[in-house]
Amino acid sequence: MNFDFSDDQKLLKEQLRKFLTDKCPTKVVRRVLDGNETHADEVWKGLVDLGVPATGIPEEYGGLGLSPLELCVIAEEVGRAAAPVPFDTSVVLATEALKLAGSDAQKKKWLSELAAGKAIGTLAIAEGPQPPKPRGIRTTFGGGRLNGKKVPVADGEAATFAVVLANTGGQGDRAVSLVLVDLTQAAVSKKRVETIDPARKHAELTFKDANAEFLGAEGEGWRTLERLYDAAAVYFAFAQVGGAEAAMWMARDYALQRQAFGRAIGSYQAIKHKLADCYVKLELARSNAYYGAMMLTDGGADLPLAAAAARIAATDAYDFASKENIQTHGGIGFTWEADTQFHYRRARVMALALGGPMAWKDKLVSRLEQKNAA
Amino acid sequence: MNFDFSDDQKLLKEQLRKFLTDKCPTKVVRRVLDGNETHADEVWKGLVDLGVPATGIPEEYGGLGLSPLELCVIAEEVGRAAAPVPFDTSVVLATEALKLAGSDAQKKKWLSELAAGKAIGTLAIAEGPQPPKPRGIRTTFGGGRLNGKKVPVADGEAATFAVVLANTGGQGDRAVSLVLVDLTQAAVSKKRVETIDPARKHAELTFKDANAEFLGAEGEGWRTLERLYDAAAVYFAFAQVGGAEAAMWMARDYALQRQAFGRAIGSYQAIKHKLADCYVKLELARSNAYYGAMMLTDGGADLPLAAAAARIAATDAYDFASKENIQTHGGIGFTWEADTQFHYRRARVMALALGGPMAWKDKLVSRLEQKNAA
Amino acid sequence: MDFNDTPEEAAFRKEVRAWLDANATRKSDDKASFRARNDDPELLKKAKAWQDMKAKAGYARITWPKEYGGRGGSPILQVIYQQEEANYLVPLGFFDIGLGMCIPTMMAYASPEHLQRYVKPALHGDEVWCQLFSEPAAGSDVAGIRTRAERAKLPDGGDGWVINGQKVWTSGAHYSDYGIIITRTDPNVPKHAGLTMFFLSMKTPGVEVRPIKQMSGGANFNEVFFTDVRIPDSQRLGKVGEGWKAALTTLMNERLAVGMPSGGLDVDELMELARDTDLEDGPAIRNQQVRSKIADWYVQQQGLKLTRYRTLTALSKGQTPGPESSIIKIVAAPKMQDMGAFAMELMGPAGIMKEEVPHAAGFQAQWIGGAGFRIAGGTDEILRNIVAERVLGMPADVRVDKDVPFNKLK
Amino acid sequence: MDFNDTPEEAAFRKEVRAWLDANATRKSDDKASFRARNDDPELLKKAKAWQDMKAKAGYARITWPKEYGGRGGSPILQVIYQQEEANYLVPLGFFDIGLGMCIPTMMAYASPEHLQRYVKPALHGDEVWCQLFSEPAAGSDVAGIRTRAERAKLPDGGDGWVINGQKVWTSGAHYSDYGIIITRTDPNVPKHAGLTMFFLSMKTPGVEVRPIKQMSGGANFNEVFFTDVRIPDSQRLGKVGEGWKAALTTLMNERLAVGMPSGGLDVDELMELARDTDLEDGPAIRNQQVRSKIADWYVQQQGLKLTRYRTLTALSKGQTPGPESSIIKIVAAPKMQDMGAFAMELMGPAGIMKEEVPHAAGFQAQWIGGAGFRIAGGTDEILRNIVAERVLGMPADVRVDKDVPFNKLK
Repeated sequence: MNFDFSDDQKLLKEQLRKFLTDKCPTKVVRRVLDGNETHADEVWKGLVDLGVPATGIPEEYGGLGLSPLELCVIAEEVGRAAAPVPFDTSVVLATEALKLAGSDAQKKKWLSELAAGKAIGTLAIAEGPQPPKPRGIRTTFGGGRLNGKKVPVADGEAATFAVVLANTGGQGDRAVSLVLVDLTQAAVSKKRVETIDPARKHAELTFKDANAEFLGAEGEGWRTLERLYDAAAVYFAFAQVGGAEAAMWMARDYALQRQAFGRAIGSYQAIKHKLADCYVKLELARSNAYYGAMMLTDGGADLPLAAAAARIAATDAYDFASKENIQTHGGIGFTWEADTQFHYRRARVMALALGGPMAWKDKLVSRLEQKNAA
Repeated sequence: MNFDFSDDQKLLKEQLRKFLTDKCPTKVVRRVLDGNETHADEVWKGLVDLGVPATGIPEEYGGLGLSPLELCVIAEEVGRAAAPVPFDTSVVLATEALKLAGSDAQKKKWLSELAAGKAIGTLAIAEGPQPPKPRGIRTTFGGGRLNGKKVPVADGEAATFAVVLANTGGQGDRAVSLVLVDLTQAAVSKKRVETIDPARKHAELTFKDANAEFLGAEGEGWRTLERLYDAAAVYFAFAQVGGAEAAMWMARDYALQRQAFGRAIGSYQAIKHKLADCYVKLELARSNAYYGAMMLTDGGADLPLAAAAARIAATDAYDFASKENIQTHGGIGFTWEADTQFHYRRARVMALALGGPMAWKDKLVSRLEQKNAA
Repeated sequence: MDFNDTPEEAAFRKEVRAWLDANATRKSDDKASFRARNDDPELLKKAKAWQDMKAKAGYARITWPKEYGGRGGSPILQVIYQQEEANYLVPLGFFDIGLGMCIPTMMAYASPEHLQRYVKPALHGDEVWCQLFSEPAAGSDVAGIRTRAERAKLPDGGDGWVINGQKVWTSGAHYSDYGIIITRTDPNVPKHAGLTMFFLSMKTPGVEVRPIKQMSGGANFNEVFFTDVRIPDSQRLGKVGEGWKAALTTLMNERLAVGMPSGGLDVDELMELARDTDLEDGPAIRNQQVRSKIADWYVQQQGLKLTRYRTLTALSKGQTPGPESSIIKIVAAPKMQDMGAFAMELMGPAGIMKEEVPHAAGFQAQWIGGAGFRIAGGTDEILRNIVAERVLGMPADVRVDKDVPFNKLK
Repeated sequence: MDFNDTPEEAAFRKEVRAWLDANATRKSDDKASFRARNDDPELLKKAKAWQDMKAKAGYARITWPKEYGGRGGSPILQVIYQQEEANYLVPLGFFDIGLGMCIPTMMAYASPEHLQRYVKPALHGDEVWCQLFSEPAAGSDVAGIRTRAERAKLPDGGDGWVINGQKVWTSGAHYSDYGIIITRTDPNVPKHAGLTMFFLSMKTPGVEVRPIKQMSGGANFNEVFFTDVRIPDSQRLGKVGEGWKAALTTLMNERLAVGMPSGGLDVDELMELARDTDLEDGPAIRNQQVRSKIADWYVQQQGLKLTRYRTLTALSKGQTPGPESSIIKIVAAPKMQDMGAFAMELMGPAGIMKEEVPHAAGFQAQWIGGAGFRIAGGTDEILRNIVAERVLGMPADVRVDKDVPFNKLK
């Protein structure tokens, strides 16, 4: 029985935590929240120097060729710090998309640029209102030209390229394909959009006859996206676990120090049991996330089920911890000056990014049905 | 604004409560739970003497011709006592069915017998596994003959007649009709079935060419049943509110008296907030039940929606109060000697009797859609 | 049972409606609201003018005795007036605290001369009042007041007090003319014993108001700093050391004022959203998980509205309402937060965007605002304590600070 | 990461499996269980025989030192043995308390002669032990013990004690030969200070055992009454007045023993039911409300199983496990109760019937049993306190009884 991270992985985690505690304290998150930067560039550069974007990229493409487990512990620390950097977009979504569907040429170009920190990638699926569905995609790709509008796109401004879901004229699920597009060309315009989490900038991308190329086979877009989301769900789960744990301890520390009626509010069962529930949800999420990591690593057949479980548990844990952290702080926790808001906002953004809990619960049961049928 | 019961109705309620506290303490419920009686006959006779079965029956049929509001306050007290008597079956379901669909002749015969306490009625819908659906009913009625098996039937043994849902050969919802059958005839056999609430006896009824007659028009069974359930949902809600309130105060009284770590467990927030939540659910249920009563009274167009809301809120309140009452009592509350079990069992039986919360929530939204469309 | 007015109530409603029709514009859409935006001086001016009209017509404070400009009417009439007024585009919200809490406290403790001086201007909206109770270290535990008031001679040689300290969460302090303040005058006695209440002009030298920006972006509350603020002893309300008793008078009035969260999106808008949202397997409104949430929230929404009707019924019958209204905020606040979050989920990825989806901003505001509403005016936890103790008669929490001198508390 | 054994573990598992194959029958269906039914003497006899075989083969208590009949093995080997044994039709459950709690306490406090006398028979199943701690007034508050032990001369003139009082919730008391008991020997000191622990034969005159019938109908627990029960001072465990320390030793062992609720229906059966249930709009398994509940419970079930694996990993690496296992009962107990209730709802009106619907009795048992499981061995509330205090390092509840002599407590 070896259901834990290795000592080296724990060391890496410690290293990341030290770096982020030092270079990405909450005042950095606040700076991005209040300011105009697309992200905290000095933190991002630091992560690049630490080899974070290179972690999961094969050595042949200039990466470190480490296992998903390394990326999982990194994700947990990035989530803990609610770091305003293009991690989940570039390091997780864009990188995994290339690994899953990229041609050797595409990998050579983009993965090595990602590993070197020269490129920032993102994923562009949604087109405004309505949950994305194959039949709903209006952005089109044909004859090497991409046309349409994608919004919201996380890190859309910072990104130098994007993986875009576009209609390529097939039937049903096969109507859509993934397309790789360089965002630095003139045929692409970017506009910032306001969201509930100003510390995580989002944009609207407009494509007018932009040069682009297929990522993976034509008509495979939706299937590839499903597999991409399963992998991403696990990394997101670790980030959510990190954020949930940070929010829980923030609440606990405040509860020990804040006095009411002559004693610390942390001595009242209403607060104690609330935080005990945070811990329970956190451990359920952590255990499910570990299994997701294990399935990611050896390409386990159980990944779809494990990913859904990790996603559901981690989303629940982060939502609960971030909201009860505010509640535990009372009035002061609801002010703009309070650091409680970072996790409250981030939790919601991460909960919706890959599709919400309702959709994942439906997926989980479908996969459970398939498994039982098998 | 007159959204409350009248002083006379409150007086009636007081009277009922006095009677039941005196004649139907928990040891009577326990007697039926542990014993073989179909119900607590002396309590039932007492209720008959008080005119309870006659309450809602028009004077022309020997009843008291009182409004639904009177029956609501009675239901609350019967529920509070978890009284082991055929109230919800005979006084609510059978009586309302006759009032809704009975011919003048049928009303003359059965309503007057009910009013006089000479007859006990019940409703027989389910046929073992599976939630009842028009297409699922296998009991048949034709040529005046009823054939089939109904189980579980509440108070099936005590009842002298039953309103039965039977297949009469129509299409879709019109495949079923309500049928009135005298249970004292030889063609009817009764068998007791074991349930989770031995204080509320249920039976299996078997009909072999039993004499029966239509109650209401042929093919109208399902529609009539829907209307019957709406009315019943309101009376059940009052009974559930009464039961929830009883369970809540039982827990609260124990919490004041039981000591742990040198003080009453009722001084710990875990217990205080638990019971505060009971109170919150109880008041939501009470308010929704009142509106249901109001809609019942003036045949309000809003009854279907009000009934569903009352049903959902009251089921939730009773489930929660009865289960947290056990929890508040700790170990002693889980013994066979404890009175906590009566409400825990009754709450579940009442929750399932007219269809569970899931079905009613779906109904509620459908009715909300109709209302908004109108 | 019915929701109808008594003949007297109906007559009054008719009269009110006539007066409102003659003096204000009816709302087209009942969601439209003229919510006080604290940064719009125009609005305050309009509000003062409207308040003056109401006062002149005798509608400003219906339950007050005639001598104070009220009409000695029953609480239900006050409610009826507000129900009707809510249908018109009139600026409200600036005077609730002053007339609902401060002036009633003045009536209980101030001298006839002071009442002569202050009640009328407040009633007519010429002067706005605020309530200076909460402090950084005195939130749920109101009696934890640290702002000191010490006896001092005034420049004019008269007896007075000098106030030093900080208040927080003071609504409307930035546009208020006067305030009632609770201070600690004796730290050597247990916390509830050493308090004294005063009223003062917000223009008194040494009073500084700073707005607090909330997570929601809004700034309805303020910090108020007191540095050597000198006031005459004549502005004391109640005896020295009896400030807690006076504060309870005020807070009791506050509790009566607590009502439903008005405006805001609710189940109707959620259903609209669910109808317009197209999930992979069809419209969200057909999804049983969505339906069950809609049903739960509808039952809560209806339950609160109908609970309020039960309270109004008691008022209408001239009885004191039961404790049922104590459930309102316990239910409404988490519902607001959870429904907002769920609506955003329904919208899909665009649910995080301020524009794009209809109602997006509204539901996002509920999700953020709900987090604040669960805290403001009594946290979820404090309210459950209150229900358990006052309604169910359960013991108060163990108080380790009861008989300890305030300055001995750690 | 993997769930594989280390070479050493794999070898041991192989050895164990071989021995079990040679000596017991493998279960056909892994749900099949040979749960101790306390009213079947045959079963006890079989259990004792099986225990003796295990002891002789050295599998009875793998972590115990060799001199006590163990093999000084690591905890993970113990777990591996239990995992394998669980696949065979063997009678278990009679010796867990004795070997898991009572004898370890004996090892810590009893004399070499006593250990010589009692350990072996317990290990071989010849003698069954029970733990006499809980009392009517000492449930969550274990130290609230009222059973008195007073010094007395024995008939043989030796020094001894006379015990009077009542214990409750004693598992297996009715088939136990010996028990360890905690008593109050000095009521004049604070509650934790006046306790002393003993062991005694359940056959000692004055000991009377009465089974407790539970709401579930079962009777696994007993009341035990003590009337002038005389025992020699040599049966004292630990110093006079240090019973609390001794009790903590026992309870710590109990906590290590706490595992998952084995057997019982779970998500698989719920899905089976949902597939077979035909709602108005089709099979229940297609209903999104049903699916979302299945998903939530699956995530909990998996989460608990995997959390257990994390604990086993620590054991396997020879480390002390983290606090994560403290969540198990907090999650499992309400899940059991709620899933049972929901399953009954799915079944429709027949959900209340003991027979008829497949799994009906099973889910009903969960619904009832869950209510008990939320209480037994630490209530939901106590367990949350433990997590908050021991894991999150939050303050203990205010203790008003800390320094008060026991007989001065109201």
